[in-house]
Amino acid sequence: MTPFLSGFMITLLFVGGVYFVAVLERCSMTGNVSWSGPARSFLLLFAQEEIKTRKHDKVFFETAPILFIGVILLTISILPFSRGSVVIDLGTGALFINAALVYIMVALLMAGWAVNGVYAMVGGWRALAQLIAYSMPVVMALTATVMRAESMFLTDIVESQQSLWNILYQPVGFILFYISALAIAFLPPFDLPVAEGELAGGVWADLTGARKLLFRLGRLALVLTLSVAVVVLYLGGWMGPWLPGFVWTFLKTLLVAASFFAVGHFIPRIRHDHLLEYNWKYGVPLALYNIFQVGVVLLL
Amino acid sequence: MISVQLILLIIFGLAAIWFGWRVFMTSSMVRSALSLLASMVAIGILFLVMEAEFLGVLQIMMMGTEMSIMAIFMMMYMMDPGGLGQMDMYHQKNISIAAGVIVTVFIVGAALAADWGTIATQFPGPHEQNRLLGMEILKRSMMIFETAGVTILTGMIASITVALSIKNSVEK
Amino acid sequence: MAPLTQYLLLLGMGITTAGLVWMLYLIKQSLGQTLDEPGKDIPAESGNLAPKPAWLRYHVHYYGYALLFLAFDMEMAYMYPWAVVYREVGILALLDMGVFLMILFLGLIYTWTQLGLKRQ
Amino acid sequence: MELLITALIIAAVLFGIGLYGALSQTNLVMIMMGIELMLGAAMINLVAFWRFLHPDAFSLQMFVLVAMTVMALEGAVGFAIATQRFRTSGTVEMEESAELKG
Repeated sequence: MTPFLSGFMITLLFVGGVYFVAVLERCSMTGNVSWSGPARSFLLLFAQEEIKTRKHDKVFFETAPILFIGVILLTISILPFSRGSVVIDLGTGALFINAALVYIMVALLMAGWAVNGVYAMVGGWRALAQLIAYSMPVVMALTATVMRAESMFLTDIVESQQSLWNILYQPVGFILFYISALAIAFLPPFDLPVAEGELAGGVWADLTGARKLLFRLGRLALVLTLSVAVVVLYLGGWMGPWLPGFVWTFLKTLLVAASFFAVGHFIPRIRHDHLLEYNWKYGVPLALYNIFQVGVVLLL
Repeated sequence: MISVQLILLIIFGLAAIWFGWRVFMTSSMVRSALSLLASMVAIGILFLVMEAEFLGVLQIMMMGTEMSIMAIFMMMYMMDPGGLGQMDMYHQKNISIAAGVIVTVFIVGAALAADWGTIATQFPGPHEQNRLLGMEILKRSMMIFETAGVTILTGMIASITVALSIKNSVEK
Repeated sequence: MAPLTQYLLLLGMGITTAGLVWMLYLIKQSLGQTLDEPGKDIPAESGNLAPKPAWLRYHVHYYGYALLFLAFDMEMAYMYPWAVVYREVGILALLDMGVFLMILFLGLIYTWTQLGLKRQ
Repeated sequence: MELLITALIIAAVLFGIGLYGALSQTNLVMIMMGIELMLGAAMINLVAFWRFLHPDAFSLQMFVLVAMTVMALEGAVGFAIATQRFRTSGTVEMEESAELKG
């Protein structure tokens, strides 16, 4: 496939995927499918008045949305969509995903601090608490996939799943990564930084207009990015019979994104200190067990 | 000849220095922690420019969490984390400036005066680097690696004992 | 692609994103100014008009985890290069990392016994 | 050659700023920020030496990893001491901790 065509396909899939995720998000909140809903709320936020809170931190107020959306776009650019169709095939791709996703938390922290409101600030600190909770399991799960592929190239990680997808090869790692992906994207049940019920919107509460638009758009792209990451790392990426690679990636991604929202729909919100406790008491030992299991199976 | 690499090195070096300077010039605590984060990210990008890919990405990732944690400790222990009261937080300012300038001049002098020999042009690519670093960890530097493990354990135990001791003797 | 080209591409993407966002800000600004009304710029606080700025001392309840995490986090620096060569080296790599992780796991267990793994 | 010299000069300036910060600040957490800057400068030097002088010596990269570990542990232990200081005396200003003098 020519680079131009694959670039076009990646852009198309990205934009279409984001729109579909937006429809899914509305569906998970309101219960009915509305295909024009995301476009309408886009226009609404676009036309909304820009309100700046008093004594806000000017630099952070402007840079937090840029950091948030920029990091997500960088992450999506290193994920492979099909054989040979990847914008940048980075030699340390598996580590780069992790490094980029840390800065989501930094962006939330900056936004929370910038607003100079109590709820936003508390939301920012909760984002950091969630990072401390999920970071170790996510890293160890990623390491286990790298062990199997003997390389940090994401394309190599997909190729290593030729015989058996990683979801069957290391199910514990998949579960840990899946749950952590929910926490990275602060989707329900881990939506504490932006909890509607208790913090009245948390980090987002006082953002309006362009900044809110960027954060909402960034979160939708983040869900898509994480779905592609789950597909690439655990569900065999573009592999599948009959259909071309792009179609398989797209189908699997949409399935994973839909499952993200479905999980959030049925599980109650988890307090951040409980999340910390469960992750350090059970998540980290499970992740260690996963590495051990993969190590032993690889040597046999 | 001025290469792309040199231009990038200068740009991000200046960014690192600028943010490093901002750390001590602001009285807003989260700002100063995040300036340090920006400085460290610029250092990570310098590593990338020098084509040590693994170390660069690792630096960017580690510092993201470390400096954010620094921000929470700032929030917990400073009298005025927002920097609204304009407190003076300096002492022995002149001596410090003098020490900083003298040391900088001395190091720059040493760097310019030294004979660095030949500059290497051949170096391994990113994937090869990861592999060679892994081999280094498992073969030659194996003892260093295990010692680092023990050091981390010591650090963990020291910090947990110091930070939590009183509380635990009161409770339960 | 040469590594340096890749980083330049990444940098270019970052700068492009920032430029687009800035353009969005400019468009928004050209659409009209914010009306200055009393009470509009007060942050959301469930109906209270917050009198003070929110940048006050805040007790972060999870600092025990934060301390543990700072030290535990470093393990991944050694783990990624190890994972790349794992299959090549074989059983020696498994034993090496096993010892290393056991040492770190002791730290986790110690923190657990000191009641560090709870809300402080 | 000019690449190496540039990297070394950047590291030297960062080290100077870090030293200034570590000496002039009165607050424990701010002092630690100065120390982290100095360690960062040392890491730039190590990477520059690896890239421009000995690209085949991976013990230099290993050294960078150890420096990062030291940075993280310095952070952990320093914050723990700050916690304890704050709990016993209600402040982390180093001007007021004369009893820590040997």
